[in-house]
Amino acid sequence: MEQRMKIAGIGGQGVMVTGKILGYAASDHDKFASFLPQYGTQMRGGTSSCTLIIADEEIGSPIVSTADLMMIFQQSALDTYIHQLKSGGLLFINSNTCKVPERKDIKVIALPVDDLAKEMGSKQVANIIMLGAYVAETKTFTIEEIVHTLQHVFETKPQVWEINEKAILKGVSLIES
Amino acid sequence: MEQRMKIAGIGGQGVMVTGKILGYAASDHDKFASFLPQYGTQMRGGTSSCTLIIADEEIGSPIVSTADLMMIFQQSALDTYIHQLKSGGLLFINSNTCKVPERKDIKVIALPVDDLAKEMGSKQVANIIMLGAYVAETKTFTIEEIVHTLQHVFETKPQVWEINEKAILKGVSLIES
Amino acid sequence: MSKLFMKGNEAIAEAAVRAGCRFFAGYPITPQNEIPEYLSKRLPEVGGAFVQGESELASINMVIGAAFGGTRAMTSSSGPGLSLKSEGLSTLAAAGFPAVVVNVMRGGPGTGSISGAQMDYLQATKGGGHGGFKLLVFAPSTVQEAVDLVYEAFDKSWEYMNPCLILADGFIGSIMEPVELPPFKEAKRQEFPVYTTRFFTDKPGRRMCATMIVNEAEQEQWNRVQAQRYERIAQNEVRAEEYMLDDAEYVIAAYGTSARVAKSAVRMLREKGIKAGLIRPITLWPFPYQCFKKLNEKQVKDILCLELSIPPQLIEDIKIGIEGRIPITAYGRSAGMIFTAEEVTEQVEKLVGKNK
Amino acid sequence: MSKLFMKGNEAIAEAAVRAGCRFFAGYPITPQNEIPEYLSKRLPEVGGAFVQGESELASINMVIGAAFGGTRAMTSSSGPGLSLKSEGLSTLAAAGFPAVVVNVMRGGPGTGSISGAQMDYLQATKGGGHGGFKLLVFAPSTVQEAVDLVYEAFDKSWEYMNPCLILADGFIGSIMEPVELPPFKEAKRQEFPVYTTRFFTDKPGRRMCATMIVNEAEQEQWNRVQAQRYERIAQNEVRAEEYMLDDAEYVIAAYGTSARVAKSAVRMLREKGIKAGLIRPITLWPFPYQCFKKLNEKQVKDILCLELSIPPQLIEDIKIGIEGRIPITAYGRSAGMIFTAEEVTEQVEKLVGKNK
Amino acid sequence: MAKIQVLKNYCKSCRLCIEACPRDVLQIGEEVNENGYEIVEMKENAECIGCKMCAVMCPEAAIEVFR
Amino acid sequence: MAKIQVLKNYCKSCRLCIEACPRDVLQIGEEVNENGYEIVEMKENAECIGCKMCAVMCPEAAIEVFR
Amino acid sequence: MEKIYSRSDVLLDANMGYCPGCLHGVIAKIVAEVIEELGIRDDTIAVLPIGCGALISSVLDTDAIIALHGRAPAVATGLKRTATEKFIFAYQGDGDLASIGLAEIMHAANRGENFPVLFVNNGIFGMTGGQMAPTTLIGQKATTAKSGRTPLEGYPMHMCEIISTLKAPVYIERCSLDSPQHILAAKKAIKKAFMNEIEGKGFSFIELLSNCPTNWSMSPQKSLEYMREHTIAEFPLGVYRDETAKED
Amino acid sequence: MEKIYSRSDVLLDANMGYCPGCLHGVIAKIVAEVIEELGIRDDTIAVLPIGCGALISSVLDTDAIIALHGRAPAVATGLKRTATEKFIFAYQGDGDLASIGLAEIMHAANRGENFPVLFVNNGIFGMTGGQMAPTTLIGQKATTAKSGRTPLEGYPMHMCEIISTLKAPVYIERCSLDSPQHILAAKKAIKKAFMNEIEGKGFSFIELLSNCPTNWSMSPQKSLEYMREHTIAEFPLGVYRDETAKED
Ligand SMILES: Cc1ncc(C[n+]2csc(CCOP(=O)(O)OP(=O)(O)O)c2C)c(N)n1
Ligand SMILES: Cc1ncc(C[n+]2csc(CCOP(=O)(O)OP(=O)(O)O)c2C)c(N)n1
Ligand code: SF4
Ligand code: SF4
Ligand code: SF4
Ligand code: SF4
Ligand code: SF4
Ligand code: SF4
Ligand SMILES: [Mg+2]
Ligand SMILES: [Mg+2]
Repeated sequence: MEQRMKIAGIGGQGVMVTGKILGYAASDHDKFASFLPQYGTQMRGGTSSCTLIIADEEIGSPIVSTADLMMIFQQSALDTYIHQLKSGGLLFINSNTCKVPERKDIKVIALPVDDLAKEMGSKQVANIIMLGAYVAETKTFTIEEIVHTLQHVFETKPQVWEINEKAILKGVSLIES
Repeated sequence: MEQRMKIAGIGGQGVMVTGKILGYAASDHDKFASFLPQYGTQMRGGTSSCTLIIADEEIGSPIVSTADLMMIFQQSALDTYIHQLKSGGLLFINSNTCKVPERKDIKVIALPVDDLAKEMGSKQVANIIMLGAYVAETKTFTIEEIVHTLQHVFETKPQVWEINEKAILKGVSLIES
Repeated sequence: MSKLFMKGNEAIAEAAVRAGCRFFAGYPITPQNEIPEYLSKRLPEVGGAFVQGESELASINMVIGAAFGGTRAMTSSSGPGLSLKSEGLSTLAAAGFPAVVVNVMRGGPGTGSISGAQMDYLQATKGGGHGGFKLLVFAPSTVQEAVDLVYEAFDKSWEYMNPCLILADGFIGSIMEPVELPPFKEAKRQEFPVYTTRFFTDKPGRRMCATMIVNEAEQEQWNRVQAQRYERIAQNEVRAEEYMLDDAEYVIAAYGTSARVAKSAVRMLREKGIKAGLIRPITLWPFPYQCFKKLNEKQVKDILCLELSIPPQLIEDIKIGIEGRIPITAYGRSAGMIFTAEEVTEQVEKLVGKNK
Repeated sequence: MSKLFMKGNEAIAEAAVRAGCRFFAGYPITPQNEIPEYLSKRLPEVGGAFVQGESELASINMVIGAAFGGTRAMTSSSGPGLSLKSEGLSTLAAAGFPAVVVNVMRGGPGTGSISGAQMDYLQATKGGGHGGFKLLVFAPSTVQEAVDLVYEAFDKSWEYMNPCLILADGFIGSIMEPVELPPFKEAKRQEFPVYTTRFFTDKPGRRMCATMIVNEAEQEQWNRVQAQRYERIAQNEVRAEEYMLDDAEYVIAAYGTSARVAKSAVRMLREKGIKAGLIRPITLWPFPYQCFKKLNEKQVKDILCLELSIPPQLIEDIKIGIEGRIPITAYGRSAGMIFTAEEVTEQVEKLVGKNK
Repeated sequence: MAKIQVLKNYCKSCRLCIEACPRDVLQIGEEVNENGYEIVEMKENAECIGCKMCAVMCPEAAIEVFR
Repeated sequence: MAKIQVLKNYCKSCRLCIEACPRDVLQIGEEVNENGYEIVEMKENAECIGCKMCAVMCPEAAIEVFR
Repeated sequence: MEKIYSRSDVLLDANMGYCPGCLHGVIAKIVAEVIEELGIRDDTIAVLPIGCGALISSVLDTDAIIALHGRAPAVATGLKRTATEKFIFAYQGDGDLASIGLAEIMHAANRGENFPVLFVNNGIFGMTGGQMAPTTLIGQKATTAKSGRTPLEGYPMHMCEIISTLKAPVYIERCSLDSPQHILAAKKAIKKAFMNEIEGKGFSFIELLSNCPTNWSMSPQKSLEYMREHTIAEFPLGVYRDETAKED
Repeated sequence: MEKIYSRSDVLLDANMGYCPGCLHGVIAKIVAEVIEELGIRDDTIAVLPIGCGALISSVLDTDAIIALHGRAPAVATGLKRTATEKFIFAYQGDGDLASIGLAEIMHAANRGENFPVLFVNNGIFGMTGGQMAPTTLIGQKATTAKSGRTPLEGYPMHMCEIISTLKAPVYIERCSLDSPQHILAAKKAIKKAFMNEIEGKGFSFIELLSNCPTNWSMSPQKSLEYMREHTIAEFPLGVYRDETAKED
């Protein structure tokens, strides 16, 4: 198994965190993983993106030019990267900010994660909801596994653990329901 | 013609000046020349030596390991360098400070240049007297040529020109007489 | 032992601490800032000292001081900073001091771009300073390898009494990967005998380091001692990874991040039925010439020298290894631009086309 | 025109003035001190400016400033000073600025000995700084040649918009020889178009130099432009002297002062009936590989790489040129110790013995 | 009576002009410029005195003042 | 009564001790050391007071003082 | 209505590269205004630092060269000594000037080079992401001094005071950019410094207390408050030397 | 008779490498005496400069490292921060300290590193043959200022005064070596500076006015007269700071 993915959005949407959590999860569960952040050429602002590769074997190129999977939080990012998603690839989009693209050769999962997050009381967990959906859809990890990793990640911030746990389960439920 | 020579003594004996004057003379009269000063490993004091090569053709190695000719002003320098004089070579020594070496395969010209210089009223022209002897003996330059070059060298010091001219002629006379 | 998911720079820093590094001095420069940042907090925790040097120059000289005192010491920087350290590097080598220096390469020349690149190969392996010295140069291609090589570099630098350079690229520095960290080594200060002007004049007792040598014969003698040291390293420390070379007709030569892209490309090429292989130098000096010398020119049709550098640099050593027996083609990107496996595949396919 | 009997360093300085150099900044270091000393007096006489920089670093950066302003500018130093200038050298090359830099080599590494040597070959020709740039490197072997090459270096640096390095050795710097000085060139300041970040974004008008490039694609594009510049120099500027090669069975490769000793040795060997010859690279970069490529391995039995360096450095380029066809043996002295023609003759005779 | 004009695409919504205005007539508006920043604007019925403090303070040279 | 002793091979004949001596009891002697320098010595019948000024001044640490 | 404050013509139609609320932008603005007022746009060459200050090159419509990190005074020296008719000014951050480039600024000042240096003291390495600068306050946090600077890392360096020990400089002033009043005073100081060069009077040094909202992890507004409360307290504003005044 | 002044045991049986009459030798002598008196010979590491001062290594019987030109304070920092039990002192000439190494000395002083620096101000680059130093007097000749230094090359830099602008140093004094009285005072200052390190008090800076008969082209005696007449006039002797005194 080698899953090459790209995660993108704009600053503040938790793009990097999402990628890192998946990396932690892979690392925790004895998979190979490679996370590479990309910063815009300008120092601040602009799009934010990262690539993440999860694999059972040692990873060759850490560069993702053709992605198996994408997770996109903003239309501008979608516009930039959609052509890099391989035919047959899987696309997660934040439907609050992105339009479903016209490509017919891919599977699109569009979720209004901004709205859902707001409903849950914290704008900031939109990316975690998406993560839940990802796990449920791809089964790269079990729900327990990702929850376990998240627990680690939020070890030092117990005050936000609860809402993040809720968010991940919310994401899972969106797919499983 | 290629004349590879070494000039040596201790600081203050005009070793470098002697070498340079010969270099100027060669340069003035369209010969090739190469002058390389050697300073002791310690910054001040100690022996002072230089090598000078005069040739009709372009000069290869500027390093003199086997000299055709030597001009030595001090015993310590003589001890250091005598073995580098080739068999059949020509050795000028200041007999006030140096003993005639035992080598039989060389020609030695020993001149009491210190005494002669003192007699002329300036300790400092000992090396110039030696220079006169050198020119007379080797005929590398004519007397006129070396005088001409010296005139240039002392252009900015007219006050010492006269005694230097006398010294060179003195040296010449030592050989020619 | 469970793995940690760490950023290359931080993993390098932690590996150094575990290898017994107890002194670090460095000056900020992207893309390696996490190394000093991490160590500014970490070193005091383990009883070590961190100094943000007022410059790269000051930093390497602080390392010289710490090394003289017998402490395992490190500095890190990127391109321009390495240039500023080059007098110090020459001096570390001249003195025969152990120390580890990290270069997380960015775009260049000049101030250049802050993104990852491999523009400092020749500086690292040939003339990264005056005087003809050599550094033992390790080039990791994964975060795990960076950790392992940094860990080992300290021992190697002490074994040979010669500074080691970790030549990483900005991608290795900023990528996060799972790593297994090595155990903590005892970090005892250890005074070593110092090369000295008194070394030759045989007055023992005092430790006296002078790379300023007044006596020419002594300096020459010391140059010979150094040359022998380099011979020894060249004999014992060459390392490379050879990948699918047995039947390879097209061999990619690449190190660091480029080699990873190359590896993916080799796999893709094999899938397409093209017999591709890879030579990945792990030590850049001493260079694995042997890997190239033993390539069979009847089998290997072309070599692709793959580098994040324009103009190519690695190619010089490959030429020395190949001795004109096999054509070499260079393909490079630079300044943070990086080739994809597909792009590399295409380049090899071009060579295949050429050979038809 | 009559010749002057001049010391190498002073002749270099005067040649620069005649080539139109009107700015010099440098920091004292033996064995090149006569260059700044001479120019401190000479430059103001011709309306130029001399600054004793507070360091080598400051000096090269002053030269960068003067060059940007369109003035013919120079700096000089020796070994350790060149290391300190390496970031600046990289930047001069990165910016595409014309300037002349002189290295009068001494013993190394580290502070080393102040006597003449040839320890900085690899620094000069390969990685004398980060970022993979190249300098056009001239290596004079007589004072006259030093004068001629310095004189030309200014023009070449302007022709290619690339800094030139004069790689002299301490012997060339301190030797006195008759020289014919070239005529005075007009020394007009001349603003040249500057590579700029705005260069690519096509906003003309202002002269704007930034070797710090934020846009990766632009930086890569500029790297390509630079690589082409290097190609052009490599094609047009290679120079070497070939001496008695026609029937040579033993070829000495040497530059600078070493080459002069070698020439004497070749003559001595010929007298002994040994067919010796000499290849003397005059440009060290671009290197005259061709001279070595065209040697006939059926005729030439051995190559002696002769250098005032331990370990050998020149040998790397000779290897690239020879491609394994002819054995290469290195013979070096260092730190002010210099081989005599007899010594070199002996070395070649050893090779002859080996081939019997 | 005076007024200011914000050069919209320069504004980075840093609020320093707001703080600098002695008359408190500025506020962050709803409008977003091409760089994604919410542009500063004058409050309605604001009594600008043309003192230029906002313009002097603005790090983006994004304010021009009229009287 | 005091006296000085010159450690002969260290002396470089710089004369600074001579200048430093308040009693003017020192002079350059005839004797030359192994480095070729004429060694400082006490004048005959000199009245050294053991003030150590010469030793303090000597850049070669070539003077020892006795009383 | 009449326009009584307009964006200077010497600014290009481009965004400043700075973070929102960064006072580097204010400097760019007032420097442009001074250049416009003095009518020296076409003669000006800005010698810029490595550091966020380099980004002024994206908006300032003059010739410019970005010097190597810390070496702007050396580059400016080589330039001004040869291109004497040009108007040169150097611009440096506190990492650039007071850390890596301390020798260069001191020596340019000591030689009394005929150009002004604008020294932007924001107490941090901005461009590289918030490491400690020589001017970081005791207790102030930085990525290489995570619990705040302690004396072990040294005390904040006072460049105006240090430069004032040298004889050659003719004009030394420390200004702040935390308020419109201070900005206007800073502009006046910059103009005077620029005039000094034009009149051949010699070296001027203007320290400009600034902020770095991004790496101070503060809103722009908060950063100004921090400046008023802490930065200015540590670095007293005022004229440290004015030899030119004496002549008038 | 009793020996009341003897050559220090901490000096090897070797000649000083200096020219006749060079006051570097006096420093070597008094440093050796102080080390002997404090009983720290086996703990001492001398961090030496590139410059004539390096030659002290041929006579001083302690561990030593010759730093790169200008970098002694950095080397000493790395050493003292790690080998805390050692006694470290740095020794630097005026080219070394005030020219190429100005940033390093300033920052070591600013960090208040716990070692003393002995700064030998002889107004010239001695070792390289007489080029201008930052401390060369106006009018004084040098091989790179053949008609004497002019203000165009800058004014003599006053290092004690400059270092005094920094907060951390605990002890700053300028001494001279032109007479036995001044030498004794200098020795006292050096001893105090060494004690400061031993007692963990921090950074001390001792400037020692010296000569260079060779490159000043003067007899040793004349060089002392020159010092008295010109050097001391430019560089006032005295204690510039003594925080340690306050504590007593
Ligand atoms: C030789 C070198 N060292 C380090 C760097 C990395 N670097 C870039 S900017 C900078 C410091 C910026 O801080 P400052 O000068 O205070 O400017 P600011 O961004 O705060 O305005 C550093 C260390 C570099 N580019 N070159
Ligand atoms: C990097 C470097 N630059 C220059 C030199 C040459 N150099 C050796 S000593 C010296 C200056 C010596 O002057 P100073 O520091 O005043 O000491 P002094 O000899 O006068 O005591 C210089 C420039 C060097 N060795 N290394
Ligand atoms: S000009 Fe003055 S009153 Fe008007 S908005 Fe600006 S600051 Fe406020
Ligand atoms: S100060 Fe300028 S950039 Fe900031 S909010 Fe006001 S107008 Fe916008
Ligand atoms: S001890 Fe005093 S009196 Fe005696 S010789 Fe020395 S200086 Fe003169
Ligand atoms: S001071 Fe010392 S070296 Fe000088 S003359 Fe007197 S004894 Fe000799
Ligand atoms: S990082 Fe700091 S100094 Fe740099 S632009 Fe942003 S706020 Fe300004
Ligand atoms: S050159 Fe000057 S400083 Fe150096 S030893 Fe000689 S007199 Fe002393
Ligand atoms: Mg800053
Ligand atoms: Mg000095």
